[in-house]
Amino acid sequence: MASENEIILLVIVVDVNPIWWGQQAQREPEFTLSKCLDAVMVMGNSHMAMARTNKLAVIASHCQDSHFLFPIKTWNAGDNGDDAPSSGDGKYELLSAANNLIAEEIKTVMSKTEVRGNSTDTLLAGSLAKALCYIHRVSKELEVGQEMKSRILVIKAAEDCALQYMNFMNVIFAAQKQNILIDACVLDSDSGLLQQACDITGGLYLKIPQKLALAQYLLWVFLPDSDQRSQLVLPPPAHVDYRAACFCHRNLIEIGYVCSVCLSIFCNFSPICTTCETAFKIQLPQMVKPKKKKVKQAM
Amino acid sequence: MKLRVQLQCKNLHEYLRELSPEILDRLYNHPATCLAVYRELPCLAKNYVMRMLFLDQPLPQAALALWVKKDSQKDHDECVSVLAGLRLWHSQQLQGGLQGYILNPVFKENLRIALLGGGKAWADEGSSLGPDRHARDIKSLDRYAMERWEVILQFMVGSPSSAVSQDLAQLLVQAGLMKSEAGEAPYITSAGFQFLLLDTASQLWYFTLQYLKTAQSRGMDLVEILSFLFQLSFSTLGRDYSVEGMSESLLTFLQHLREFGLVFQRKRKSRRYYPTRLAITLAAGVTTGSSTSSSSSSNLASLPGTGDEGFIVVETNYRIYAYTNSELQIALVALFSEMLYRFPNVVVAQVTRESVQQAIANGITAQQIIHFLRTRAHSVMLKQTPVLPPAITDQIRLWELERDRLQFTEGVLYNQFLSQADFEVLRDRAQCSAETVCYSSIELVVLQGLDCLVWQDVAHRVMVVTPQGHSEVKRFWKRQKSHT
Amino acid sequence: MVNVHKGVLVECDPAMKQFLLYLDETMALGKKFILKDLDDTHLFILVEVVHTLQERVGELMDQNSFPVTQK
Amino acid sequence: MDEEPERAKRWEGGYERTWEVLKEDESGSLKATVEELLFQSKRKRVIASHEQVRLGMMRHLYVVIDCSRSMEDQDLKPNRLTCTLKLMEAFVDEYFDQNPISQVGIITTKNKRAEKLTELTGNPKKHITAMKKAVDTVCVGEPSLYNSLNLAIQTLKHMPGHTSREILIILSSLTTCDPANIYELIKTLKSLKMRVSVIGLSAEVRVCTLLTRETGGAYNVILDESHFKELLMLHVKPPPASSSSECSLIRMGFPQHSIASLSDQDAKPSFSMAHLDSSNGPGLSLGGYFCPQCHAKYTELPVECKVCGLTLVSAPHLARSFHHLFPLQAFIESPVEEIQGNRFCQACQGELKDKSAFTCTSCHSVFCVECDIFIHDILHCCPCCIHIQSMP
Repeated sequence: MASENEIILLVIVVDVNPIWWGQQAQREPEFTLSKCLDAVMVMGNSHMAMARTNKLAVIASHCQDSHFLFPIKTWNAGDNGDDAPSSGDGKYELLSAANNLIAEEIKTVMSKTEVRGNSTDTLLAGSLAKALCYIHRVSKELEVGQEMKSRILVIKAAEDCALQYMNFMNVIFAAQKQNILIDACVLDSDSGLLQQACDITGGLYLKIPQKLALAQYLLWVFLPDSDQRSQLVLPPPAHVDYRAACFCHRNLIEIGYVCSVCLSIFCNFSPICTTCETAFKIQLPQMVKPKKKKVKQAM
Repeated sequence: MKLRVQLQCKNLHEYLRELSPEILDRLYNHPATCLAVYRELPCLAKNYVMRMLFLDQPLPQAALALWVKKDSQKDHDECVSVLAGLRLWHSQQLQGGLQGYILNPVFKENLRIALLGGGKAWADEGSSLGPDRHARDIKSLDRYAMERWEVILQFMVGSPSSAVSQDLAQLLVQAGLMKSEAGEAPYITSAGFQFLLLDTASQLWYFTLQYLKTAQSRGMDLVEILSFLFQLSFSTLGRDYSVEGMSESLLTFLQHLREFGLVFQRKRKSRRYYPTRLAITLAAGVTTGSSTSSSSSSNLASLPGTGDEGFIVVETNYRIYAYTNSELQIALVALFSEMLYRFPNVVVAQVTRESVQQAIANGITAQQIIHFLRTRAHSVMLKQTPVLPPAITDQIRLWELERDRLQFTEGVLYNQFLSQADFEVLRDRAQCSAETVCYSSIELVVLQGLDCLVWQDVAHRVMVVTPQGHSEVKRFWKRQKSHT
Repeated sequence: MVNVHKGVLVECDPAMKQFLLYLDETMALGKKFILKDLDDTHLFILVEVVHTLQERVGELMDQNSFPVTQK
Repeated sequence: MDEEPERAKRWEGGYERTWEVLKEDESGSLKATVEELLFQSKRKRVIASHEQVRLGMMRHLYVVIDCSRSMEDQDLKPNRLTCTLKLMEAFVDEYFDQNPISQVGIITTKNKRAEKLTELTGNPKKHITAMKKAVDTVCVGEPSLYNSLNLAIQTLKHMPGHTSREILIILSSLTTCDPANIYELIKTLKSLKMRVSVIGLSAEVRVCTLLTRETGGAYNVILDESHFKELLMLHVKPPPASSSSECSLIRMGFPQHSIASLSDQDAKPSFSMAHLDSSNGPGLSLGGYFCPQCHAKYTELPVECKVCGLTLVSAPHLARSFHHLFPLQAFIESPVEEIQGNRFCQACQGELKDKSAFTCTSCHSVFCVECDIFIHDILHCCPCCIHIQSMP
């Protein structure tokens, strides 16, 4: 049984890109953003119900901003006596307080944030970065003798944003360094970035075949923490595409040329690096090197 | 022939498992109990419950077994037995003759309510009464709870200044923590000493268990008060609740809780009450309940604001520095150590062989002393691993072992058998072995009673059986001899 | 013929057993109390001496201990 | 004896200042100064973000470890050698974490000779096992600076010109036994553009000063174990590339990992090329990375293909070093009182409790001290700029 000193922090990052969800509502009127958030709340409640020490945070990832839905800055467990009348039903008070807050906040986010442009890509990297900062802070605030395990669950709807690549990678490596798992539950199209994130940090990646059953997928696959995952049979690791995209045409390539100065990747040889403007020395075919090495070793 | 009585503190599961199925089923009628029971399940079982929470059909057992990897099969079996033991899972025949499991429908319904809402509210909120003019803040509630609880502990150590109600004193006696001889004031027992050294959360839970034991004899409904207790433990600190709609026996119970410091009620007839931190941490004691083991250092069990924050520093030179001015805590430290100096905010004591032996003679175990020191260790101590210097913990254990170098078992010795065959026949009878199962069922009943072999030496044909089994073995032997 | 004795089975370490044998031999408790010497770690003794025996062991341990702390 | 309090011994001087730092405030409390000290120690970090300097991202580094008699000194616990090797393990791990496409080799020197402990490779496991074994080496004789440098040059001079060629010497002895004129060798090093850095464990030595100055390296002498670690970790960051170093486009392969186990019925286990040279280890495996040029199989990346010589990496390997190339600008520190609006950190949502807050220069978001350090040391990107950057 989990010891009382172990805190499990789950940060759920929900993609709330209004354009994507708007299109989704037209495609599939039975699965809307509010359905998705219901599923998230079920997941969050289940997580918090599991143990007294479990903690939860929910971040909404909008197309220009990421917003903490729970806990918000001014919220403090215990002092919601006046402003949050409980739902008046049989729900555990702490859970209903959290759910009310999430519902309240998402309304504010969706109504206040204006949508500029019509990009359907969401800035997950920013939300993940904030999630990492939040986890970092919580881990600093622990009492002596307490330990914390944290993981991030991304619920992803919209497309990947190719421009984010570098930031996304930075976030992934930071998570890996801090031993934070990144799980991804993908609603629509596969995301190469998240596949890499899950593979590198040891999290689970799942593209769900049926959106309507989101809550059930979350409970089955993503609720168990890392200890129980080692015991349970879960979906096999996704096939991760580690091919690089060249900087010039964004094609996926198997063999490419890398600038020795800035590590930019190109699909064709060019005399000048377009990123750092270095002029290259034309090199002889590099077959010479390994041969020499072999000879030396033989001697 | 154990000379000491170890304080037995069951955890929630052990307690629930002893209840009858009907009571269990009725218990699951309240979301709070479901949530409390759920929290205490093994982690894997929690996930099983979650997976089945929204399923309406039973799942075949074979499918369930595939949920876990092969090498964790043992954990799986354990989970299944826990879930079945608590009647959370019902096994059901599937179409096609397969055996399947389904979640207890009442439990499922109520856990869903606890998680997702619906159903009717647990308790009337104080809000229906309008704002309280004498509202209490969390700090004063903490202070109140701590005062009340300390009074009980003070009473136990016989401090003259503290008095408790007749009811409570009687309860302490019934719980075996105190003894009273006709007309005299009750005095503490060895179980009581052990009780004092537990951390507050475990104390509470132990006490609650004892209370529940006697509840039925007081004409209270076990299910009702248990549900109320769990409901209390899931309520919000600093919030008022109304007594509206509570039954007469529940109101009596509330008065008891008020005396323990679990709830605050301004006046006996007041229509509202505030749960205190003690009530809310009750569930924490549920986990640490069975743990006299040192593994659960349960930092969280030390309730902030209830004087349970760490205050003890133990040094390798056997000195204890207790930064407290609570008479009670000092008395507790003095149970197993010699006082050296006393200052306004700190006492210095020393653990010696004599003082520990004295404590052990009082019925306190080394484990309990170590647990006491650990759970009350100063935050400076908590930073090091292990928290207590191993030299001290080892020595305390060694001092205890000193007294345990002899182990006595009462028994009856059989020797001078004439043949090896005779010896073996008798020994096999005394030993309840698996082979006996193949005998006829009538004989099986007889044989089961003969699990009484204490010791044997085949080479010298000597065996020792328990006194209880002796007459049975003797009779068997007489019968055996008359046959041959 | 099978012989039957009532008593107490004592389990202890070999060193302790030697001490018990010594007590028995020197009649330290006023009488012989060992009914049967079973093996290195087991003895079978009279019921009534159990308490005195424990006291004696306690005394022995007291003699063999020295204060680990200084005041 | 002359009892003059002010004429304390010189070596006592260092201790006096420790309490002079603490100053009482009006009420006689030390709290304020102690908090200030704590705050300063929090803030302390190496601010050395170079401004768009070209860095040598592909590094070939030889670490020379002195194994002479003097390594048995016990001023570092338990002795110099064990301590050095322990720190080196951490160094190797960190080095490959930060420089994924670089290589390291280890040379030991004792008894006037130099020996290769490990060849130049990009596999951290090899180095770490070799160093674990090396803990039991007997430290004898004198080191030889000349021989070790010479050994390193033999390999490094064949490395392509676009890579950064470095030697790091951990020198414990104050003497060296050289078979020829070391100044000649220093000239050779200089002409080959090899950078030599030295970490001294005992005291500064003239020849090392010269060596490092001529080749553009750094020379430091350690104070204690934590300082040693700090100095070692300074070499984890890629050094600025010398302006004259060549630049070129390097051909690299980005192999895909194929699992080919469950889906493919007739998948056969095959040997990985990486296991050819090591006699032990599991030879057969199902999945692996296949060289896009010659289809040789490898189980780990990065690696240089043994058949066709193509460098095989995965895209994240390259991405790992991006933050060296595009470092995050330092945030501006300002007193917390000057912050308008609500005082919450934009990243962690915590209240700004310390007396300083930090503002990002490009997006003007405000962060707390903890987040500032976290963002610069680990995250390497501003959580708020991400949102603005990618706006079209």
